Amino acid sequence: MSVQSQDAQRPGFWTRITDSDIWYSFKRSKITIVAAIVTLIIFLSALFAPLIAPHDPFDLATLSLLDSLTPPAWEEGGDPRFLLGTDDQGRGILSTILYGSRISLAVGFASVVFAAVLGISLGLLAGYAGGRTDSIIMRIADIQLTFPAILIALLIDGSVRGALGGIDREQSAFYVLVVSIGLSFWVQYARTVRSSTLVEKNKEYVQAARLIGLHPIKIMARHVLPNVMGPVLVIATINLALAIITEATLSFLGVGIPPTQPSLGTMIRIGNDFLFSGEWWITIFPGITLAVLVLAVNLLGDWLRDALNPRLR
Amino acid sequence: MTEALVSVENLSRVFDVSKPWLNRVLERDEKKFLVAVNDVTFEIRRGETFALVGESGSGKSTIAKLIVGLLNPSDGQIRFDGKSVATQSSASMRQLRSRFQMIFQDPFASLNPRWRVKDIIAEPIRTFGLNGETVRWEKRVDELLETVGLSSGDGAKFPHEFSGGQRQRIAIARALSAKPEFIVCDEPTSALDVSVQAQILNLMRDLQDEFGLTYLFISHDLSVVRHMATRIGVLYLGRLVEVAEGKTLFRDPQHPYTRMLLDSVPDLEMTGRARKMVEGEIPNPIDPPSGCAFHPRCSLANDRCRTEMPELQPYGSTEAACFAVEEGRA
Amino acid sequence: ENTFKFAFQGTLKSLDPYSLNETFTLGTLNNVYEGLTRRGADLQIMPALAERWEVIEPTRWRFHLRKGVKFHNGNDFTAADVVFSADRVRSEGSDLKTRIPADAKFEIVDDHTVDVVLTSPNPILHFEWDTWGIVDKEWSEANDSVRVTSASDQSATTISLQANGTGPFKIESHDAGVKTTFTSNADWWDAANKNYNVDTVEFSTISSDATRVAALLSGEMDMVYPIPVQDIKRVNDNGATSALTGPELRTIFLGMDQRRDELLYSDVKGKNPFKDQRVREAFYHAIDIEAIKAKVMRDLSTPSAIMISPFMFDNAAKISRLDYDPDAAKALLKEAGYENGFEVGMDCPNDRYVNDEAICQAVVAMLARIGVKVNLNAQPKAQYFAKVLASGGFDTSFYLLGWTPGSFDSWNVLSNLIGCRDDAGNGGMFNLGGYCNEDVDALTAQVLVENDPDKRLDLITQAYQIVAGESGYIPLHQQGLAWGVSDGFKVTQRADNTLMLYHVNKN
Amino acid sequence: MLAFVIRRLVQSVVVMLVVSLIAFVMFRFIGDPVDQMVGLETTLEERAQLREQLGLNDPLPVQFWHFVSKAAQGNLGISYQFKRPVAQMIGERLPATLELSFVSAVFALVAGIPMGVYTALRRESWLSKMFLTVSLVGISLPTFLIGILLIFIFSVNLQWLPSFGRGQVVDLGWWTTGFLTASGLKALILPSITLGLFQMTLIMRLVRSEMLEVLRTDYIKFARARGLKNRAVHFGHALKNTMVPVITITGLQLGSIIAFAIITETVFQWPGMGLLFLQAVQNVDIPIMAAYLLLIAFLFVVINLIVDLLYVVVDPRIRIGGAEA
Amino acid sequence: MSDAVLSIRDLVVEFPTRKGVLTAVDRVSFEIGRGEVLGVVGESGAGKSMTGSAIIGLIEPPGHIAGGSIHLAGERIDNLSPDAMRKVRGRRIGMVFQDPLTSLNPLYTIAEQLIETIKTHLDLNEREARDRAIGLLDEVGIPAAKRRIDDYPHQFSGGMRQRVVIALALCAEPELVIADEPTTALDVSVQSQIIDVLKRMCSEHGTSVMLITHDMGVIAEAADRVAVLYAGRVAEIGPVKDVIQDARHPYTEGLMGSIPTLLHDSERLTQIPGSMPRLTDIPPGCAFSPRCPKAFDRCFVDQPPCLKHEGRDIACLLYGEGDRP
Ligand SMILES: Nc1ncnc2c1ncn2[C@@H]1O[C@H](COP(=O)(O)OP(=O)(O)OP(=O)(O)O)[C@@H](O)[C@H]1O
Ligand SMILES: Nc1ncnc2c1ncn2[C@@H]1O[C@H](COP(=O)(O)OP(=O)(O)OP(=O)(O)O)[C@@H](O)[C@H]1O
Ligand SMILES: [Mg+2]
Ligand SMILES: [Mg+2]
Repeated sequence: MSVQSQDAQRPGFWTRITDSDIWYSFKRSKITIVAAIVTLIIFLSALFAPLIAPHDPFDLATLSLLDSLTPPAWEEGGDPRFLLGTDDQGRGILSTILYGSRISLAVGFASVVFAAVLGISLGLLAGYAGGRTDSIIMRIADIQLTFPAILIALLIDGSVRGALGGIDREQSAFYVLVVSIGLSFWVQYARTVRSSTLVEKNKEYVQAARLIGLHPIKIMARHVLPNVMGPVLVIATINLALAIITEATLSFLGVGIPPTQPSLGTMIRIGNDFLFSGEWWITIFPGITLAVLVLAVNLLGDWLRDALNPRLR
Repeated sequence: MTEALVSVENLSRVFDVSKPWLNRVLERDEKKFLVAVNDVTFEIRRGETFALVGESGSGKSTIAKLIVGLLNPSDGQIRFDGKSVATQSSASMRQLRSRFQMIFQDPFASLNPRWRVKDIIAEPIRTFGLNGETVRWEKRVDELLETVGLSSGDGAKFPHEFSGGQRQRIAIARALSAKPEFIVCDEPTSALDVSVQAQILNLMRDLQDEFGLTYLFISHDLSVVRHMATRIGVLYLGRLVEVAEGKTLFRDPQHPYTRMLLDSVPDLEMTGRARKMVEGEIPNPIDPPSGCAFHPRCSLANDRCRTEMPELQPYGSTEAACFAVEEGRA
Repeated sequence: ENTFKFAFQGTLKSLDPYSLNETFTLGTLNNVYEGLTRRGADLQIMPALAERWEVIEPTRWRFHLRKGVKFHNGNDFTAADVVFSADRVRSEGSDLKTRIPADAKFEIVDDHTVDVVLTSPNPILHFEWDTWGIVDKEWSEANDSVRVTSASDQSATTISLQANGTGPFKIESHDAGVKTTFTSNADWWDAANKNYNVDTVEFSTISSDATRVAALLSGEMDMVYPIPVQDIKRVNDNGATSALTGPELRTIFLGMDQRRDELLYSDVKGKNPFKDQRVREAFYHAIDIEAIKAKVMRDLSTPSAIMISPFMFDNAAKISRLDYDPDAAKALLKEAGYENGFEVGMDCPNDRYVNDEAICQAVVAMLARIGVKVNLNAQPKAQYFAKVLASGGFDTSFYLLGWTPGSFDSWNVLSNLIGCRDDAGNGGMFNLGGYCNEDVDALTAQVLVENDPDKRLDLITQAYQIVAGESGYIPLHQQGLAWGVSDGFKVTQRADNTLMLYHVNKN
Repeated sequence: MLAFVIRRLVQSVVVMLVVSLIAFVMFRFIGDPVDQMVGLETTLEERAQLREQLGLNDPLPVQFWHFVSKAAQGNLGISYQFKRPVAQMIGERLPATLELSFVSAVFALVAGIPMGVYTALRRESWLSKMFLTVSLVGISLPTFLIGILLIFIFSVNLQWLPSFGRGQVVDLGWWTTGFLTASGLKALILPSITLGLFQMTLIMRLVRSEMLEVLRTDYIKFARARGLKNRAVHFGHALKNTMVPVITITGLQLGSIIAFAIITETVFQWPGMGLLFLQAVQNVDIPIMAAYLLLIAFLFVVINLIVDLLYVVVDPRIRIGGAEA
Repeated sequence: MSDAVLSIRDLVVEFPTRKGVLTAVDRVSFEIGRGEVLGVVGESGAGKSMTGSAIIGLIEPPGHIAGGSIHLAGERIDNLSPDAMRKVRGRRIGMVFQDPLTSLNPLYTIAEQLIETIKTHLDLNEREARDRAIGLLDEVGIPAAKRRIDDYPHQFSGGMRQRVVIALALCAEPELVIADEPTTALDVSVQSQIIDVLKRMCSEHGTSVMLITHDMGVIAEAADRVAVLYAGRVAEIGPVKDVIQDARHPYTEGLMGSIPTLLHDSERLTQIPGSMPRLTDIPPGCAFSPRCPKAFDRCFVDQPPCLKHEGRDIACLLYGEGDRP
């Protein structure tokens, strides 16, 4: 049963987008456009970091301790090889920012996806099944809420290290972060999806689907799910920003990405040690990048929230 | 025209609206039940339009959902073409399901906004996999679209690109796609403008003639009901208070509630009857009045009405559940 | 009324002087509880509550106690207190049991004389005696504090919350983990030679480096320690503060698992590359200690060729480091059959030693240059020690560790770090990599009982030379001390990183 | 009403049991407390003995049962590091955290609500746009960075405000407060701004969007159509209705303020529970960790309860209709 | 003109949208005499509510009055300052909205809402305002008004709430009440009660009514004259009986035919093909032309003016060049 699309006489995908209200409200908001461009730039440069970064800061063999703590190129003592200076291990700040945003974004995306998948499934199930299933899931959510992200991460990180002591830290840190951040976010998705599901499931199109005897899982997946995704998208965007910040915060508490392959947060943490000693560039540049990235994503989320909310139009 | 396609026997549906257990214990509350449909019996004959009227909350939609199986009855039976729906195996239930369909009230909520119209219309065909039609469903969708007065190219659009009337046409096309014999229409036009309502009502009649459909037509608008129905049942607080041929009901209403309804309807052409002021509002269905539920609003009520529950009794072709009628006080 | 406020990164956990064998706790409580001996500014052993002592037989030491000493509560200090304390130190729950041999007997000769009878000669018996302060028998008994507040205690004893010593400072109030206030003890026995002028001392814990430095710079604190080496300049440039730096006794070194037949964390299977001396030497050659000193330690370190500070070992100059020579390192690796290098996991604490994680990272990068891929696992000390110590089953292949011999003597190093051990940790308990050389062990045994200082030094030197010759360990450096002090105060820095409050003077 | 409170309480007990169970299972893996409790030179036998004495070798359910049964009697055990009753330590640290959280929450509310109202009422004004954008910056910087920057500016460079600690506190016997001394109050400023900034932004945005929605409701339109003064419409009708959802979310946020205090307390060396907890994690001080988690769960539950009760006070539909939350 | 309570001339309401300017109300003119009930009918989106909103000056931005004038008792009100307009609302023009469920603020008692409104417009003290409120509730038929006045809206049934809304609209004895679909959300049996109350109240107080609805039955019963709107424009205005029994404009004619009645049987309803155009793409010429069975060439080009014809205003080219009303 393949669903062919016969889009011949239909406006193409692109025209549909440019024709939509969202696009219109996007075009009208200058600050959103700027935010989108900034996000895009950071995304792309993170994605293509290996191509554009002056050197690979993760390749330890190329680092020289003697290059460390070089100020930005325009400062006295700067080195043209390192535009934004180097950190305490001789990594170029610029290259490290490029590679580091990659990690920050990866953690952000992965944890948001993890949280969203978990939260959406549970929320759908709770909302659609109702009754006991619903109350059990929602109670679990309540309990989850009493464990804020930081606590979860501290505990999970500690347990993982304790339990799997030997495993490769650089590998495990990523998953630990994703799981801990994801675990602390899913409730939001579950609650939102559940409440939209409660609304949607009483809508007549769902009844029409039930009427023809469609399996509940199919109804949830095909009918309800697409219609509850709007708010999810908004939460996801804002969570992405939050996840990136949380990662940074956890790095600050020492449970983040290890400094051999630093994320933006780890860079800031490392740089913190050098703030008073005058090597400000180690913290400031990643800090600015982080703030700009998060700000841009937040602005996008903000706009998306308003754009998708018909009542605010 | 006497063969019953759908027959509903002593149908009841109770909703548990009690507070949680702990509250009941502490507040010394009893379990509370809402009897949305109470011991309703009627039959719908093949090819006719049976209408249910009643005010909001009288149980019209609940009956509709019970009949199509979206809700399970608390008590009573529904027979479709002689077969009891409750006792069907899942395979024959599937068979049965394809024979009835439903059109909903809100044309904005009844179509999945994320699906293309053709997919919406085709869903029943594909689900039921009707006699090899799965393959040719696209052609069938085009046919259906044209049947309901849209153009075949509309299939590729999304519901939001249509007006309310057009959407209701799409919903009708979806209902027709599985070639049902029986369609339950729950207030299909109450969300539409009059000029569009006329189009839909006309369309439904045409389709009935063309495909020999049987309708259960639900509305609170008496004039629409009068226009569409062969026979009419009047509901009050979950009970059927009067069942009559369409014309008879309007010409010679028996039950005081029916009369009150007729009185209260503002009509283009003022009726000759002097309008009586209607009293009160529909009571809370959780604890309905004792005896005849209508007695608090009824000018003819006496002590018997307050204690005993009247049953439907035939009066000519009409059936009514009223002691006043029974006792000739009306 | 002079008040001195200082902050340290760690906390003063218990006031019971025997609860925890940890430098800061012991050092700080030393201001309150004094031992029979004490150490001066240069760490030399000096008389304290014992005026003098003599070895009257090889196994009998006699201690002549100081007269007229009073505890803070006014009780007299007598021989009974010493014996009580010696028993208490060795009792169940004490963390300082190693201070006195378990079979040593304390005998009261008179009120102010105590004999210690040993089962075998021990030239370094009193080396760590400054760290177990004498507690008041009477007071302890009256206050239900005879038993040591042990780690497993389920209720607090008075002595863990209040203090009653003989020292120059009394504890006025103690809010564990936050703030402790000391006041000067006017009745101190050594008041005549008193060399300090502060009356009140407030100690706070500030664990965040940046906040600690900020507190000094903003004048909220008169002294903070440690300060990150990179902030020394800032502290000096500030105008009202300056950094007090000096060598510390702790030696930082790298260790390698030479015991297992296959490394736990490596891509080399079936054999253990670290059993091959060439590999160990290659690692040694790969490390540019001067770069670490200059960049990571900001010159506040002393590269070291041995596992002990030259302070405590007079022949230090006789042993020198292998050169930094990456080419030689590569050649050695090739010779050993690892032309393309190999992969190994490294364990490293990240909150224990000065810039520990940065050192490890630098090492990782340096090894990368000779083709060895090191997977760094840097963790907080809690997890780190749980993993690499005996209790964790020596779960490491390559690690960074720091060591200060508590007795300030080489035997401690030889037995703890260099002595052979079995899998359960019997023997060289902190010899995490299980380096083992029978000859060295034999020398160590001799060192323990040799009373002649010159012979003893020679034995120690031989042992160190063997270890260095085999590259059994890769010593890195002695880390430096960095304290931040307000210009309003003068403090004396001791190489064991201990602040003695009777060395504090307000200008 | 009573039923509601009882149900809440039962739920709370369940929540706390589950929280402590989860926490307990995790502690198993967090590290070996014994290593932190003794000096490096302690022998293996002694360590093993200690472990036995602490009951760390008991099966998990047994340990858990011990903990729960003791906790139920108010005995949270003894801190491994400090050798002091945990209940007492927490009792000493609680005021610091609660005062900090309280001031932050007040700051977040007092600044957030008016800004939210303003931005909702004057959607197009440049000041609103500035509030919105600038507040985003507040949630785009990690808390610790904000804290450090504040210290850098106000303590180190300007030397206006203290960089750490609570300043002079007054001991009232059962509570130590920083509210009564100038230095205590000064010490509160930077940490509470650091902690409250994030919440302030959230509250402002929440108030704004709720307010915008409420302003579109029929009853607001009807209130205008009745000729009520703008002030009455905005503050009497719209704001009050806005408060219903705002209370819920703010309540939840208050809970996370307390949790987030960990970071702020670390940066400012604020002698509260968060700092205690972080040190406990570093030192595998299980009794403190367990007690802290329980306390957080308890606070969350209490806050939830208060929020629900507030809801009842604010919303007559719940109060009088007998409807259930 | 002088005796007209409300007189609207060429009213234009525009919404700038991204697809161009949407003219929601296009040159609508009508008058309401003292004590008269003018019914306004039309399909959804025809501009009925917008006309009402324009009169009380509550069009939501970016919508605005783009032309024409509104006079209330001879005084021009469409260009009043916001504050002056606020004083007109409620005081001189009352408003009743469609949904009684959402028209009342759920957080305030009926008394609070009534008294607030009364005190805003009349110079009464609390006591007097309360008495007046109780009187009003009595008048609109709330049993035991004295007792129920302190109840919250959710404690009333739909019909009762709509009575309260009417009481609120009549608080200050306005000259004109605009009732925007006051019965649509109610049950048939209650609907007639509400119409009855509205009619009674207005005739007793001599208030004029603009009754917006799409239910011709209600118009037939309650209105004196009826204005039929189509796509923002007036199609036909005339006395109710005439328009119903003898519609002139083809749209009105179709409309009347499409309504099923209780009396006559009809096999088929007259149906107007198609549906009302979106206001963003109204065809040139007569807006009804694409659906009109009688349309001729000019209809597709020239927009018909609204002209007086036998006591009615009709905007249709079929009715030639009458006098401009
Ligand atoms: N799932 C449910 N739970 C509890 N009560 C219900 C449920 N569904 C319907 N009811 C109640 O049953 C009664 C009948 O409802 P139903 O929807 O059948 O009325 P209706 O006649 O269709 O009204 P309307 O004209 O408003 O559609 C109402 O009082 C309603 O509140
Ligand atoms: N905020 C808005 N922005 C843009 N267009 C609007 C807005 N509000 C109303 N409109 C348009 O104005 C036109 C008139 O709307 P109005 O509400 O007056 O219709 P109505 O006749 O009252 O319809 P209904 O019977 O549905 O209440 C509609 O076509 C609508 O699309
Ligand atoms: Mg219904
Ligand atoms: Mg309207």
